[in-house]
Amino acid sequence: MKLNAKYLPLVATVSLFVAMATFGSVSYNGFFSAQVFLNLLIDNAFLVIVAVGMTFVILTGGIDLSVGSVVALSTMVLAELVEHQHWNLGLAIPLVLLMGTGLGAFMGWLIQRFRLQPFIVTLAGMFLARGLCYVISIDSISITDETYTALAQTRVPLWPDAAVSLSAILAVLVLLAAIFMAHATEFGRTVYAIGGSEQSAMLMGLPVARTTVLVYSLSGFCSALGGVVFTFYMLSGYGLHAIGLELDAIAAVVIGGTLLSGGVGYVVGTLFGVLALGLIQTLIMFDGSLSSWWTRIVIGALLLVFCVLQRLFEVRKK
Amino acid sequence: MSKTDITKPASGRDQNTPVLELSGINKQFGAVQALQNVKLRLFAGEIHALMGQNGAGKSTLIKVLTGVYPADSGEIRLRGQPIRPTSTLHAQHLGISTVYQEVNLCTNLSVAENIFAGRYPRHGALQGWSIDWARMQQEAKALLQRLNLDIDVTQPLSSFSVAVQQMVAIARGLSISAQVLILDEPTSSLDDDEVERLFVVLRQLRDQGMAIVFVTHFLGQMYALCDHITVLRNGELVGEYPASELGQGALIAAMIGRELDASLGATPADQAGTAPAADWLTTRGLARAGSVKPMDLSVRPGEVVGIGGLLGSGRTELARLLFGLDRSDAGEITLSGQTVHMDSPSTAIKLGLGLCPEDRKAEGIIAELSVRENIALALQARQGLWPFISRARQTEMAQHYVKALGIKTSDVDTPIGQLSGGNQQKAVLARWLATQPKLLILDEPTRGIDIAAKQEIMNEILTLAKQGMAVLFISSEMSEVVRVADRIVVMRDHAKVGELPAGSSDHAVYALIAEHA
Amino acid sequence: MSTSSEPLFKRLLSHSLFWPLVTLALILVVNASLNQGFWVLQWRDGHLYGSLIDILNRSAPLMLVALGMTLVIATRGIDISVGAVVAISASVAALMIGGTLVINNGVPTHVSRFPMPLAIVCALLVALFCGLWNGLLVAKIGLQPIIATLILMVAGRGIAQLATGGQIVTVYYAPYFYIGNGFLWGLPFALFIAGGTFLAVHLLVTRTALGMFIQAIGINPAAARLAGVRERLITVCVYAFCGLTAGIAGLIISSNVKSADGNNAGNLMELDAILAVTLGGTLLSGGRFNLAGTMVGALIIQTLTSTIYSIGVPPEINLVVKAVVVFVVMLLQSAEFRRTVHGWVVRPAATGGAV
Amino acid sequence: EKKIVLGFSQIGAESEWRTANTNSIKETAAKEGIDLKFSDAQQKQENQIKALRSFIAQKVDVIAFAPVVESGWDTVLKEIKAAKIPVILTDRSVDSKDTSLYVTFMGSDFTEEGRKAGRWLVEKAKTMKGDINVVELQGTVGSGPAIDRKKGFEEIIKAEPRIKIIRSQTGDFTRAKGKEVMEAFLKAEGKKINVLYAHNDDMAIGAIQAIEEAGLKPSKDITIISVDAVKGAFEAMMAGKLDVTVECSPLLGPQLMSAVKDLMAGKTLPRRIVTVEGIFPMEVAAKEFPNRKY
Ligand SMILES: Nc1ncnc2c1ncn2[C@@H]1O[C@H](COP(=O)(O)OP(=O)(O)OP(=O)(O)O)[C@@H](O)[C@H]1O
Ligand SMILES: Nc1ncnc2c1ncn2[C@@H]1O[C@H](COP(=O)(O)OP(=O)(O)OP(=O)(O)O)[C@@H](O)[C@H]1O
Ligand SMILES: [Mg+2]
Ligand SMILES: [Mg+2]
Repeated sequence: MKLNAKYLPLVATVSLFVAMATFGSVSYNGFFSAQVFLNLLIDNAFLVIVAVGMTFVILTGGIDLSVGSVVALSTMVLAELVEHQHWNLGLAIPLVLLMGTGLGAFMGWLIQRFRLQPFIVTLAGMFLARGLCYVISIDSISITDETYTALAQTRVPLWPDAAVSLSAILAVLVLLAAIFMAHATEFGRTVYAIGGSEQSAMLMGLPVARTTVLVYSLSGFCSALGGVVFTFYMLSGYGLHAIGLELDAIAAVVIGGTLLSGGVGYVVGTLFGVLALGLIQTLIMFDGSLSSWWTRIVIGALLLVFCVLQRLFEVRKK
Repeated sequence: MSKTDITKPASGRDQNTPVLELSGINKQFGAVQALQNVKLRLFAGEIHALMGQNGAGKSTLIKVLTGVYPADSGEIRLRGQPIRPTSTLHAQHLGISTVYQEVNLCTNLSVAENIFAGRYPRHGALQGWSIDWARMQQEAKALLQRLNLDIDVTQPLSSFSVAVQQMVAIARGLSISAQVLILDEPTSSLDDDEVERLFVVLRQLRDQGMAIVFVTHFLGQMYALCDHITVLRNGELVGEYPASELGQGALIAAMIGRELDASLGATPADQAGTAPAADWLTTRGLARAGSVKPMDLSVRPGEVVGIGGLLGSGRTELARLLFGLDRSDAGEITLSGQTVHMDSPSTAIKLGLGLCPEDRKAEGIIAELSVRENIALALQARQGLWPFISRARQTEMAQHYVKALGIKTSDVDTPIGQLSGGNQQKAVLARWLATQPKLLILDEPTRGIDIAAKQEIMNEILTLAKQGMAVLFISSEMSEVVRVADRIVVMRDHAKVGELPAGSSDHAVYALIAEHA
Repeated sequence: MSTSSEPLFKRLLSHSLFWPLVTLALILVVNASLNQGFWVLQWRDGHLYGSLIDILNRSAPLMLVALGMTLVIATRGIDISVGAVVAISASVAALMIGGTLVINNGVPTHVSRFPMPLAIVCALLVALFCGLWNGLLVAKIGLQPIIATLILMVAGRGIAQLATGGQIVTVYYAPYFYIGNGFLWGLPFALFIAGGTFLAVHLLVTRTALGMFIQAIGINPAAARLAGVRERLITVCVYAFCGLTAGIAGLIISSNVKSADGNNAGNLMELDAILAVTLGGTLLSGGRFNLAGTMVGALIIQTLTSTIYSIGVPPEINLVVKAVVVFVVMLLQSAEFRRTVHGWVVRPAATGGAV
Repeated sequence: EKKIVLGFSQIGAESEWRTANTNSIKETAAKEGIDLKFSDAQQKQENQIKALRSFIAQKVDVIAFAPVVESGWDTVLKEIKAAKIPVILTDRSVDSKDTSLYVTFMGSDFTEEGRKAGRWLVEKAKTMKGDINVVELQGTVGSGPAIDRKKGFEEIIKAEPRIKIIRSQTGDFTRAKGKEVMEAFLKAEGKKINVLYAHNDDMAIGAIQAIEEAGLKPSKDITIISVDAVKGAFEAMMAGKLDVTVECSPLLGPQLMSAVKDLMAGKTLPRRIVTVEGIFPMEVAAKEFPNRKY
C-alpha cells in the first residue's frame, strides 16, 4: 500500500488502538459494547480538549505544564462563583474561559518577549494555578445548582443503550475545530513552521511572535474549557483535581504521533492518543484482579508495548 | 577602469532617484566591526552585484537592510523615504523580498508550503479563512517548472538535497511580488543548467523594472548577469562600478586588495609522473535501494577522483554510502584488499575516511561550539574520549588552519555560528583535513567560498594528495572538477555511467551524461 | 560612564554563575531577615548545627539527581523517571539491609539481613539498570525521551511498591543511617557524596572529551554523528549515569528517614531536578551545560523550601509563593528582561540617536 | 449457585494504612468466597468514576468504594442507581443530597479522631503548667483527613486557652516531609515547642528523628500526638518516644463482606456502620503491640 510517510505514526496509533480494543473485547465479557467505547469519550472529554490545546503548543516545539492546574483552578473558580456567589452560568463560564486564556497569554508573552524556556515558565504557571486553588478554598466545593446538574446528567442517546454526554459532544466539536485550524488556517500552518525552525519562520517573514503568544493562549483556553467540562463531569471544584493531567495530555499527544521537537504531527492523532490511554485503563479495570502496584506496572508495560510497536511500525514502513 | 564617485551623479542612471539607498551603515558584533560606513544604491531595472571576500560583510549588510539586525547607525531610504525595517515581515511589506544565504526554510513543511507560507491562496469559503491547497500546489509546481525543477511539491522539503532546497528558496523569493529582490549566494550549489535557468528568470524580472541585488563568488556568473557592482572589503565600501568598466583582474584586486596568481599549486599533470599505486578503496556492486544503483569504484592513494553529475544524480548519496552514513543493501567495500563493514561514520573515520558534507548548516557546523572545538571534533572523535586533545593543542591546531585556509574570525574561541558562511565552510573543511584521512570525500567543499580562498583550499588539498591522500571530489562546478581531477567518474540517475581521464573538458562530461539520457 | 573597575565588573556580570548566585543570596537574605537565628551555627556533639547545615544536607540528594539530569538535558533529552528510580533504589537498599525489631521477653534487638555494602551495591546496580533501560529506549529504539522515561516513571513506583509490598520499610541498622544523617569533619556526609560526584563529573567532562561530545550531540546530533561521535553510546551512558545518581539520592533519602517509602520517596523530584538544572543556566534545548550552576540551582530550590517552612507561610499558599519566586528568578536570569528594564530606566535620560 | 461479584474501587496505595485497608478487604473477600473486582484509582477521582462506570458495564452485584473526596459523585451514583446496583461507601462519606444513592457508609470519622486527639491533650494539659505551644504537621493540603483532623482537634482545644497552635505546615503524610518540616520548626521556634500534633504516624515518626537530632527528648521535652496507630507508632511508643496515637482502623474487610452478604440476602442495613476505634497511650503500647495487624 502506498501511503505518505508523514501519516505513518498516525496510522500506527490507530491500528494499535484497534488491536487493543479487539483484545479487550475477546478477553473480557461486557467489554465489547457500544457504551464501553462511548465511555472512553465521555470519561476523557476533558482530556481530549486539554490535549488538543497541548498539541498546538508541542507543535511549536514548546510545552505547557500548567494545563492540569489550570483545569483545577477553573473548576475551583467556577464552583466558587456558581455555588457561593450564585452567579449564573452564562456569566461564570465565559469569565473562567477568559481567565484561562489570560493566564496562557501571560505565559506565552513571557516566553516570547523575554526568551524564557517554556518548560520553566509553565512550571511556574502550574505552581501558581494550583496554589490559587487553595487560596480560594482547600476543601472541595460541590456544585448543586439545578441547571448545572441537569446539564451534567443529560445523555444524548445515539442508539439503544448507548448514549453520550454533552461534554463528549463538545470535545468532538473542539477537535474538529482544531483540525480545521491546524491544517487549513494561516495560524495553524505558522505553528508548524515555528516547530520546524523558529529562525527560518522568522526569516520567511511569518508572524512568529504573535503566533507563539496565541498558541499558549489557546492552550490556556483549552485548559479552562477542559476545566468547565471537568466540573460537568465531577460537579465539584477541588484543588486536588486533575493532578498530573499535564503528563497524561503530553503522553496522549506524543502517542498520537506528534514529535516533542515540534513541527510534526496531527491533531487527530491526539484523539487516538487519549483514547489509547483510556483503553489501557479500561482494560485494567475490566481485568479487576490487579493489585495497586501491578496496576502501575501494567500501565507502564502497555505504554511501552504501544510506543515500541508504534516505533517499529514506522521504521518498518520507512 | 573608472571608479564612479557615488556622491555626484555620473552616468545617466543617476538622474532618477534610487529605489533603495543605504548610507553610512555601521554594524558591530562585539569586537567585530562587520560594517563600517557602507553605502549602497539600487535602481529600478538593474541587477546589482554585491561582491566581497568571505566575511566582507555582504550578508550582514543584507540582514541589516531587511531588519534582521538593527543597524548601529546609518540610514535606509526606499524611493527617497527613510525606512527602518524591524523584521523580514516588515521588509516584505515594504516590498523587499529576500533569499538569505543559508537555506532558511522549514524542512518539515511541504515544498509548496515553503514557497507560499505567509501568503497562502485562500478559498472564497469561510471568509477566505481556509487555505486552498490545490491551488497552492498548482502554483508551486508552475513556479518550480519555470526553474525547470520537476519535483513532487507535496513532499516535505527534508526529502530533497540542499541544491533543491536552494531552488525552492529562490522560487519563494521570486514569487513574492516586490520592487526589490535580494539573493544572497543563491547559486552556491546549483549546476550550470539551473544557474542559466535562474538567470533567464532574473533578467525577465529586471526588464519588468524590478531591482535585484545578487551576491555570488562566481565571477563568471556575476559578469553574465549584473549591470553594476558594489565591492566590500573588511566591512568597508571599496566602491561602486559599472560591470562593463571593471575587468576581472581589477575586481579581484578591489575585493582582496592585491593581485591573485591564478595558478594551482599542484595540478593533475604533476602527479602524472608518480607511479600508479595499488587501489586503496574499491567498491563492487555497492548499492542502496532508491539512492545508489550498483556501483564499481576504485580510488588509489594520492589520486583525486572527481565525480561529475547533475542535481539529484546521487553523488551525495554515494558519498553517504561510502562513509557509512547510510547502510548499503548490496555489494561490498574493500580497503586495500580487506572487505570492511561500514556501519557508521565513526567506523569509517577509524578506517581512515573523511566526509566533508554538502549541507554545512544541517550536517557540518556545531553552531554554539567554538571554531577551535569544531575543528578538533573529528580528530578527537577518532581518538575516543581519551587521550583528550589539550586545549592548548586544539588552539594551536585551529590557529594553523585559520592561517592556512584564511578563516576570518576574531579568534579561535568565537562560536562558529558567528562566522560568515564561507568561513564556516572553511572551518568544517579544516575539521577533516585535521584528521589527515587516507581518503577524503569532499561534497561541494568550495560552496560559498571566495575565489582567493578557493585557491588556498585547492592548493591545500592537492598538496595533501601529493603526500598520498586520496580525494573523492564532488562539485556542481564542473569546471572545477575537471581542473583538479585525475579521473572523473560520471553519474546519472544514481548510477555510474562512465569515466573520463584527466584533462577532459566539462563539455565531455555533459556529453557523456546526455548520451545516457 | 566608564570607570576603571568596569571591565572587571562586566566580566563578573557576564559570568555564568553570577545571576544564580545573586538569586541564592536574595533568598538567603529574605529568610535571614524574617527569622533571626538563621545564620546561627552551633557546634553540637561533634558537628555543626543550624538552618544552613539543614539546607546543605537536604539539598544533597537534589544536587545528585540534578547533576545526572544536567547531562541528560545537555544531550537534548529529559528524564522524568528519576523520582521513581529514587524510590526503587531506596526500597531495594532498605529491604536488603532491613533489620527487624524482634522482642524476646521485652528486650528489643536489631538484626540486619544482608551485609550493608552488598545491599548498597545492589541498590545502585538496580538504579544503574533503570538508567540503562531509559537510555536504550531513547538511543536504540528511538522513543522520545519524555515518553521513554514516562514509562519507567509510571511503572517504577509500582515496582518499588511491589518490592516493599506497599509497606514503608523501616531500617533498624544504625550504620546505614550515617549516609543520610552522619557528619564528616563537622559537615553532613551526604554533602561530601554530592560534592564528590560533582567533582568527578566535572573532571570527566573537562579532562576528557566527554563534555565536548555531549555538547556536540545536544547542539547538532546529525553533525556530531557525521564527525564520528558515537552519539548513541554516549546517550545511553548519560541516561545510565542519571539513573545512578538518582540511585545514590535514593540511598541518602532512605537513610535520612531510616526507612523507604515506595510510594512517596522522591515524589515529584523530577520537576525540582529540572528546575534546578534550568535555574543553573542550562538550556533545556540541549548543548551547553553548566554543572556548577546546577549545584547552585539545587541550593536555591532547597533554600526556598526551608524558607517557606521556617518563616511560617501558611501551607495553602506554599505553591503561590514558590510560583512567584520562580517567576522572579526566571526574569532575573533573562538577559532579554534585564535589557528591557535597562531600557525603561535609561530611555527617559537618553536623547534621540539610532540605537 | 454463582458467586457474589463485588466491585471495589480503592483510592490508591498512598500509605501503609491504605495498603492494610486493601489487604483486609482482599483477604476477607477470598475467605468469604466473594468474587472481588478490585480497581486502584491512583488518588484520582476521575479514575474512580471510570472504575464505577466499568463496574456497571460488568454488571457486578454490589459496588463499594472509598471516595477520594466527598463531593461530586451524584452523576455516576445516579447511573449506578439506574442500573439497580447497591452501593456501599467505605472510610469516607459523600455529600450527595439524595441519600438514596447509597445503602450505607462504614468507616472512621476523621473529625472524631481529631477530637479524640484534642481531648487527650486537654486532659494532659492539666498536668502541664504555663502556655502550651503546639506545632501541627498537617496531611496533604486539601485532603479529607487533613481537613477533618485539623477541624476536630481545634474544636476541642478551643476550650483550653493555654493551648496555642504556633506553627502549622503540611508534611504530605510522609516521613521525609514530616522530618524536614519539623527540622525547620525546631530551628525557628527552638525550645518554645511543647507539643507536636501530627495528622498521621508516619509524619510523627519522621518528626521524632528531627527532634532527637536537635538534641531534644521526644515525649520528654515535646509531647507527641498522632493518628492511625500503625505498627511503627507502637514501636515508637514502646521506645518511649511517642505519647499517644489515635486509632483509625483500616480493617474494614470483615464488616464490608458481611454487609455485602446481608444485602444479597435481602436484609436492610443501617445507614451508618461505625467502626470501633480506640486511642492508645504509651502505657498500653507494649501490651497492645503483639495483636496489631497493621
Ligand atoms: N551574528 C553574528 N555575531 C557575530 N559576528 C558576526 C555575526 N554575523 C556575522 N558576523 C561577522 O561579521 C563579519 C561579516 O560576516 P558576513 O556574513 O556579512 O560575511 P559575508 O560577506 O556574507 O561572507 P560570506 O561570503 O562568507 O557569506 C564576519 O567577520 C562575521 O564573523
Ligand atoms: N533536480 C532534481 N529533481 C528531482 N529530484 C531531485 C533533484 N535533485 C535532487 N533531488 C532529490 O533529492 C535527493 C537527493 O539528491 P542527491 O543528494 O542525490 O543529489 P546530488 O547527486 O547530491 O546532487 P547535488 O549533490 O548536486 O545536490 C535525490 O535522491 C532526489 O530525490
Ligand atoms: Mg554571506
Ligand atoms: Mg549533493
